[in-house]
Amino acid sequence: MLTEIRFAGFGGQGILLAANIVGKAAALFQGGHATLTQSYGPEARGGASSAQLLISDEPILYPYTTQEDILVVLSQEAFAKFAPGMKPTGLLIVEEELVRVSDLPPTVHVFSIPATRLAEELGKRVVLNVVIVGFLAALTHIITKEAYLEALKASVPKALLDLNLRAFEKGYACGLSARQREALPEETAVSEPAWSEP
Amino acid sequence: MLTEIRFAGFGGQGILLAANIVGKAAALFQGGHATLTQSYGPEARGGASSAQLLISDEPILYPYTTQEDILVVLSQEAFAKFAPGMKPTGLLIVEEELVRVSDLPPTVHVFSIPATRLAEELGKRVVLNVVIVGFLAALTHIITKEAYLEALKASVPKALLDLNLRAFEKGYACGLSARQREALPEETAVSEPAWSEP
Amino acid sequence: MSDNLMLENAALQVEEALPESMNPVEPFLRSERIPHIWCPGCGIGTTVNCFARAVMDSKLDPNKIAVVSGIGCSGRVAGYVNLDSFHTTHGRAIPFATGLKLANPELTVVVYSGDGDLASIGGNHLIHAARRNLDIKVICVNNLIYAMTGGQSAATTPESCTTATSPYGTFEPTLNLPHLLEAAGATFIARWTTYHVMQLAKTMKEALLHKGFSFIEIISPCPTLFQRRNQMGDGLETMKFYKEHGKTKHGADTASLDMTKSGDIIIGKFVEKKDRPEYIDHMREYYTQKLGRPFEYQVKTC
Amino acid sequence: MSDNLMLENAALQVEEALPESMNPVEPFLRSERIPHIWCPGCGIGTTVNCFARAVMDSKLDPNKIAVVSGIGCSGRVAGYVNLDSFHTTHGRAIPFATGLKLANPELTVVVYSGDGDLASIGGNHLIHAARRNLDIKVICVNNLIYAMTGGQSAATTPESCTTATSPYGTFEPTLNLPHLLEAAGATFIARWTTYHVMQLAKTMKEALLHKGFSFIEIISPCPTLFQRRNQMGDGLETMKFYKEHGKTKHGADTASLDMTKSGDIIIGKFVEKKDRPEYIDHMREYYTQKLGRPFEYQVKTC
Amino acid sequence: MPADPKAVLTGVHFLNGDVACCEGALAAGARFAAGYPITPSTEIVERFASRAPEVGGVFIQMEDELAASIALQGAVWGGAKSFTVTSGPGFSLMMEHVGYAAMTETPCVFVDVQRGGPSTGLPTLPAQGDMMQARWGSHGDYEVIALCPNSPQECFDLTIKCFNWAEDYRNPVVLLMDECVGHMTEKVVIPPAEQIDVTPRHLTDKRPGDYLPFKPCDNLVPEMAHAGDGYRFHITGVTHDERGYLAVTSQAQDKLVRRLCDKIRSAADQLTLVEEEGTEDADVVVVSYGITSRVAERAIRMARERGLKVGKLRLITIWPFPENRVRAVARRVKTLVVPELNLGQMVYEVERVAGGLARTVGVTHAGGGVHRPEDILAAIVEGAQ
Amino acid sequence: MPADPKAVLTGVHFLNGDVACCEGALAAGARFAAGYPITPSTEIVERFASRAPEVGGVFIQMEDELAASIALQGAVWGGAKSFTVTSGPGFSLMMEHVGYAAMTETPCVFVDVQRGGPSTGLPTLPAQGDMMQARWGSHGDYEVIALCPNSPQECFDLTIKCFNWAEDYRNPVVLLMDECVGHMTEKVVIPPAEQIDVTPRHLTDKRPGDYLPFKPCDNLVPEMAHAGDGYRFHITGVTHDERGYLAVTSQAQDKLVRRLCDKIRSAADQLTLVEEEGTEDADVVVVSYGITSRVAERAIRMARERGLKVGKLRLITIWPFPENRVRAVARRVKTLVVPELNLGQMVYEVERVAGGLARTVGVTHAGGGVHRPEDILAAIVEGAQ
Amino acid sequence: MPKGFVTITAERCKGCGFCVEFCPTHVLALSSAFNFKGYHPPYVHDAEKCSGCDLCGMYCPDFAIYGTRITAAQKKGANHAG
Amino acid sequence: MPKGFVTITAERCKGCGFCVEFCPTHVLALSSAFNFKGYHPPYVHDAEKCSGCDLCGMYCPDFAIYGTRITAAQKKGANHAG
Ligand SMILES: Cc1ncc(C[n+]2csc(CCOP(=O)(O)OP(=O)(O)O)c2C)c(N)n1
Ligand SMILES: Cc1ncc(C[n+]2csc(CCOP(=O)(O)OP(=O)(O)O)c2C)c(N)n1
Ligand code: SF4
Ligand code: SF4
Ligand code: SF4
Ligand code: SF4
Ligand code: SF4
Ligand code: SF4
Ligand SMILES: [Mg+2]
Ligand SMILES: [Mg+2]
Repeated sequence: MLTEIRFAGFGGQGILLAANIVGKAAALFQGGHATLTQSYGPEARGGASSAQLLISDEPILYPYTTQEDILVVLSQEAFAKFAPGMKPTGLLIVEEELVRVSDLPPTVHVFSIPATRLAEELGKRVVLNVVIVGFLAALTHIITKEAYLEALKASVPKALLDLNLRAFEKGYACGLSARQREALPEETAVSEPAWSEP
Repeated sequence: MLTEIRFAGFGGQGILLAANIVGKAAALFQGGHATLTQSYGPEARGGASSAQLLISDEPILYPYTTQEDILVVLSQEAFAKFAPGMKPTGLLIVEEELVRVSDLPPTVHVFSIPATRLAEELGKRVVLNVVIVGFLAALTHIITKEAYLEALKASVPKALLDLNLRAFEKGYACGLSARQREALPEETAVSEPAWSEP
Repeated sequence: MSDNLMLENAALQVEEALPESMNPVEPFLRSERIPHIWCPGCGIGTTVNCFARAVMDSKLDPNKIAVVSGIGCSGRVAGYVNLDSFHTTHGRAIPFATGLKLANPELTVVVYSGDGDLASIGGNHLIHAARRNLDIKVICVNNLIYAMTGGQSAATTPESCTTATSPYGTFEPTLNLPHLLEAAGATFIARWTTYHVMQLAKTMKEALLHKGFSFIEIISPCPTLFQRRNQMGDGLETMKFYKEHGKTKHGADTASLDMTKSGDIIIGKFVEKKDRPEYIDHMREYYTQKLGRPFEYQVKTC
Repeated sequence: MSDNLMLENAALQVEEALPESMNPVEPFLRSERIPHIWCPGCGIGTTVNCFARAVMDSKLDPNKIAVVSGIGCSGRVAGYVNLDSFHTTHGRAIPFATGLKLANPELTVVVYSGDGDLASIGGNHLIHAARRNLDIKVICVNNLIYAMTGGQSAATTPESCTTATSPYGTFEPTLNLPHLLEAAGATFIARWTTYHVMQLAKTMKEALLHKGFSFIEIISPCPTLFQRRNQMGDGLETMKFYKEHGKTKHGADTASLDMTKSGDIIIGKFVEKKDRPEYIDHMREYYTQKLGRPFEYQVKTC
Repeated sequence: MPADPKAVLTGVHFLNGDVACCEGALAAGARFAAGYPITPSTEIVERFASRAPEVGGVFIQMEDELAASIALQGAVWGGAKSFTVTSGPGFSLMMEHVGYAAMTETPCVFVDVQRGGPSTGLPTLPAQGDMMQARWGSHGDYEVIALCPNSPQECFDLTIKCFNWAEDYRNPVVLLMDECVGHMTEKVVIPPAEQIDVTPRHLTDKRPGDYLPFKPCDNLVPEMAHAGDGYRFHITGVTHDERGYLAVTSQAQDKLVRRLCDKIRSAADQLTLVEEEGTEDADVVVVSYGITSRVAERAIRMARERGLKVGKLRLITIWPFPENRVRAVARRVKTLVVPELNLGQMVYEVERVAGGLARTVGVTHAGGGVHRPEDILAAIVEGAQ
Repeated sequence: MPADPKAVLTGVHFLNGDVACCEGALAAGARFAAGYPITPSTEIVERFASRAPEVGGVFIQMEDELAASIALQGAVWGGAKSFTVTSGPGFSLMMEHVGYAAMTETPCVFVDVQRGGPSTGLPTLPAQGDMMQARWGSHGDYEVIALCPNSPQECFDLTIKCFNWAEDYRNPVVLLMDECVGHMTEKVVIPPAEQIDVTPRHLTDKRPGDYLPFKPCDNLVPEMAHAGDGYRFHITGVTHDERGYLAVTSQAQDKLVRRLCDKIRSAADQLTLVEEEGTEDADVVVVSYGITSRVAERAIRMARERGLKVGKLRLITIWPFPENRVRAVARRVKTLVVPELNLGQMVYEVERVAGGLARTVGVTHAGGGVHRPEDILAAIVEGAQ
Repeated sequence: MPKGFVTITAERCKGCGFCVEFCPTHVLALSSAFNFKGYHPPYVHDAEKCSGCDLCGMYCPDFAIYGTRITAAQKKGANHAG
Repeated sequence: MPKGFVTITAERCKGCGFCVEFCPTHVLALSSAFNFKGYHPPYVHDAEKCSGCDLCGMYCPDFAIYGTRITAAQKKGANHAG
């Protein structure tokens, strides 16, 4: 089964690293396949930034998303650009303070998190992306938490691992409670593991 | 009728200008066609230099000589390289002090002139090429003397015209006396006008 | 979300009260293209403010000013200024400007680009244009890095800096641009930082009015790719660093202007020569003399 | 023909009597390619004599010396010297040499080329290699012209000279190479003329032994395309001119070295610095420090 | 528009192709050339350096070909008609700027006098090895117009065509000469100025606010404006919209780059110059261009003397490739013989377009001279069977 | 020869194509890279800059692409395996030196990560617009080998192939990536060093007096020597004889340049890498390469779901063009569909080789994204009729 | 009555803080709120002190702020309006 | 007996005259004859004065001449032969 995920926001929010951690978790630590592509905005720096991640139990051909199962947006621009294209029953994760959600089909599951502020509270705004990853991890079951943690370890410099782990856990905790709050049904498209370990 | 002429020697002998004067005489002042191509030696400067001139009463296609009717050589190298390829009944003009003629079919008409020394006597070694042109003019009737003189005027800077005219006449005089000496038959390939004024 | 913003922002009310006020830089911008792509705390926008003021102060007709950029973050300036403007190829702004100026000497031709663009790939054109002393004004935003491509080291990167292509730190010697330019023959050479906005604007104005090849180096922060990677803080911290370490020495020996990672930055106007003739002027005179009649300049044919 | 030559030439008999004698330059030549293409009175061959002597005097192993040329009359040197030799593309001898040296630092890498090749089209590489202070020795035969292509004006052509592309005379300012090179960072800079053969050979030897980017400019006659067109006589007259107008000033301020058509030519060794580290040395040290273990240089893999 | 008489050297001359090309440029209105010396092209700018000051024009010798090939474009936007000249190695260095001219729709002329390659090759000897480079040498999709003269007279005539078409299509145009033609001296007739048709720049008459530098007219070609005329326009080599502003999306790319290609592709028939003769009832047609067409003509005559039915199709326009003309001929004949001074370049195009309708036989030559007519003849004889 | 374990990052990784390419180069023995930054290729040398010092290698960032593309060749003659990486605009600047490498038979690798063009185009977005440039971008006649990966894993694998073939043929080899593959991150399996086959340089074992640097062996490829090894050889980009000495005649040109082309042309079949599937009984075969091959594969599956007989021919080797494989397929099918991220490049080759045996239909895309599989599907459906 | 006033286009601002830091009279402060792009723009903290010198405008890399001197006429107008 | 001797390869010579002009002891003169290439090579005009200093060799752009010092041993040999 193929799961399509997009992370989008602006430069400096660590969009790519977030997607990379999720992809790595899927491809290396859960034995599946993952294809991650970046789309830079018009400009290499500072502009819009977006990453598309496909995860599947079989080799992936077409490298881009067509209709996202999961959309993570960290800017209003990104919301406006990408929300219309996502799956109507998909999962939408937004940065609470930066994105105002509107005009969505009611079937979309929306979760928001003040990731930037939480990251700032942790002392480093830059870890907002890892907060988001933790949040995503708690909200979906496609990848095990262990795989995420392995991927995180393999992705960040040693000196910053501790901070990143705390960011992940912070997001994860928010995710769990949000999940409870919203009573996300177990049977949504995104709630089952996409494949099992071979 | 097509007449094939080659001028060859080494850089600095003014090979190209000599050929240009003859070509210009034919194409502009005698109403025919002329195609002049240079073949540089391996190097642009100082090395071998050779110019091929085709003159004809109709448009010229193939731009190079295949078997020269007239060969003018000003260096031993040029002689060695080009003499074997000329027409066996053609006319060969050599710089007397620089070229030693050998191994030629007896049908070739050979004329030699100490052009360099004559030019040095005139005060400028560089006009050796015009001495040669004068020599050639006297030895052949393909182009009128008037056409040569017009071409010469159109080719050299005003300030040097006088010197060049003297060089031409010097060569021409040598040519006339050589012609008499050798009794060049009127009926050789090169002795008739290749075409007449339209 | 930013609901409280309106309340906090008293200025907006003022704007409503006095609608005739306008940002003085606005007429020089292609406003429809703002916000621009530059990062928070990037110095390039600041230099554009100075340039706009310099153009105003110079009293030159903006219709007769052309801006030519190469490629890079700094090279995007051409795209934002509301003047005839050319975004050329990487490194080739100066020869493009050379053709432009020679076709129409009435134009004031300004080359606005980055250090990598002008002094690495474009280095040959830089020295030869300086040699010719053609009347082109080169504004070089030196952020000590190749920014647009993601922060690779440049010929201008000081020693021991970490960049994308020098993960162990740079060990290559750093190019001293004013020194090179003086040796090449530029007749107007200055350096400021983005902190020194008033001085920069004044120098830019002088360069606009100088006749001959002019070169202004502006040391500028690239917080995203240079300062942060080198633990030098953000744009603001860099500006404070410039404030503290910028030492004005007009006429300083250009050989003394080497840049280091954390040392002083010597700034000022170093060279302003009137003795070398400008290229086109000289050409006109020369041909007039050689032709024995006035050389009628008629390159612009259509 | 030249029958009387044998008689006049007493030396040939001597050669027969003492067959072991040999032209000292011969082992450094690809003799089968001589006579070379250079014109009568061209200075390039003279510089090769000096180079051969310098190599001998340096005691370097000729098997470990590589000569890299660009394109031009001067660029033909690579084709005549009996060393590993590379005739590259126009203007790119220095970056080729950079790769060669970096692959095998044991090599003494000499770049031998013309002024147009090194300082016009190759100008960018010249300044950046000088900046790096990579241990390459650049010998620039400056005949003040693009010779190979038929005598067009060059950045080095003095004012008021007639060339194929400046039929009215040059009006562009002339590049002062030693000055530019000093600003760019070269650590050994000298200039001689082809008349100054002993000095040149000595300086070449010193450059071969200097560690760092070295630049020797040799003012050389191009009678065919420069001197004759400018009524300056042939090669010999030019050599006499050099003899008279060459003024030795070791350590002269490089800013004072401008070339003019008929003025004095200041010659000598102007710069010899030991304080800037050589590129590869510096790299080794730097990596050794950063890696925390000796950096084992292993670029040459096969 | 007639040519400016001041710059036209009306009369009958004995000129080589390089010089004739320069005279053509002057007649066409070129008043700016940026050059860098390289054999066998340099005579063109040497001539220009001498002639330009007489007519108020400027020649600048740049520091390298990169500079020359962009300075020329700066001059265009400053209001000049301008060109540069080079040969293979220099043309390789100019490739980035051929693409820039195509992308920014800068009307300008590149002259490449071909010599033997690859690399430094045979600097003083002829070849036709840059034919495909002229079409494909820069990265990305674009189209050029390229013409191939076979005599000094045509060097004059076609140079004028190049300048005119550059204006008509706002596109770089390449004059693909070869050393043989460039260094060949023949009679050249230069007509009076009023008989020379010069295309003026298609300058907009819109007011500044209304002008969009990349908004195409009906023929897909936008109008021009010059710096200093008050339009305050923007030009970029990045993908852009009609205003000239960067638009880095695949939609903008599709719109822009397709138009750039289509404006030339859709005009292919108007741009096609060929000489066709004796193809109606031919068994074999020799497709050739440049100097090779003159050698081929001799071979054709030799073949006809032997009674063979041989036609000639000489391509004067090389790019856009005269597909329709070649295909039409291919339908009628057994064999197309394609002699060229390279190891097979345009023969690929001929083969493609022939699409199996006729056999295609290349007659290759590595360069350094021209074919022996006998070699072409042999291919004709073979092809007639 | 097995790879040097010191430089091989054996294991399973999540890497993008750029990084995988760098790891491939290191595994293949590259210890020298000369680069100049350009999106989307720079990550390759950024990685190399970080990894090289660990294995005694050197990365140098040159002042421009001209310098990078020749420094790399200096390094080869100094004894290194070396490469450079770039994208369209930089590749255009490197063209002169691609020709120099071909002429001097310098074994080296050029990586071009394609982005939208022409000119600066779409710096961050994919295209396949440099396909023909890779073949024809330098002046004169020469041949290159060019490979086109479609995944990070292949970026690793094919980079090694590039280095190996560079040595086997003493020829420049181009890895034609595209932005999509370069910036695509996937699982990459790097085998143990001893399982990686690395071709050592074919150094001569002749003694100095006997060695001729351009005397071909039976496969038309000469042996190498390095500067400093006592051979005192000479290398030039001018036409030369077997000693490497200039020989500026059309005979020498014919001998040399024909051999340069023939050594690659005659090895075309050995150099052909393709993936062919389902072509035996197909009505339509989709011929594609690079990232487009993955999109095409999806379209093929969609077509098969509709019951159409569709085969795939994926070109991994682009140059020399796999003529025989394409022609063999053309003989069997109605239509060849050629989707590419350009406005028609390789489709010309396919059309030529098909020679009327099958219809050839291009599916163009100006770049900046990949095709919608539906567009390829439409061409398949159309082609099956 | 201040000698000048400052105009802020908050949505252009990227929160660099240059204007706040280099305003000679400390008129400005960074807001704690985010604008649409997620940056903290400045707000006028002490309007009275503004001289309208436009140094903030010279510094602002985002063309998001500028100072205007209040002319006598304007003062009158403003008084009038107020 | 001179201290040195000079060797001329006449066919390499292009007659530039450098050797003649710059021989410190004026050993050489240009021949009036041409060599094969048409140049006037030098000949030894005053062999006794030759010091074998090889300055002529240093100057000769055509590698057509060089000077050799006569060592004591050679002198003996030469004497012997003579
Ligand atoms: C021929 C070519 N090579 C490389 C690039 C990639 N490139 C774009 S911008 C840039 C460097 C910009 O550095 P700089 O000029 O310092 O400007 P900055 O971004 O730092 O302001 C490079 C290498 C290109 N566009 N074209
Ligand atoms: C890319 C390129 N451009 C131009 C040329 C033509 N060219 C060959 S040599 C040369 C100039 C040589 O001048 P210089 O380096 O001063 O050497 P000289 O002949 O004067 O010794 C030029 C322009 C070339 N070979 N390649
Ligand atoms: S990357 Fe650096 S130079 Fe570029 S816009 Fe950002 S801060 Fe400015
Ligand atoms: S042209 Fe000039 S530089 Fe070249 S060989 Fe002749 S004299 Fe020497
Ligand atoms: S200077 Fe401009 S961008 Fe920076 S905080 Fe102030 S208003 Fe915002
Ligand atoms: S105009 Fe001057 S005083 Fe007022 S806020 Fe701006 S910098 Fe401060
Ligand atoms: S220096 Fe050499 S070339 Fe010149 S005259 Fe003497 S021997 Fe002949
Ligand atoms: S060796 Fe010395 S003394 Fe003898 S001829 Fe030569 S220069 Fe004169
Ligand atoms: Mg920069
Ligand atoms: Mg020179």
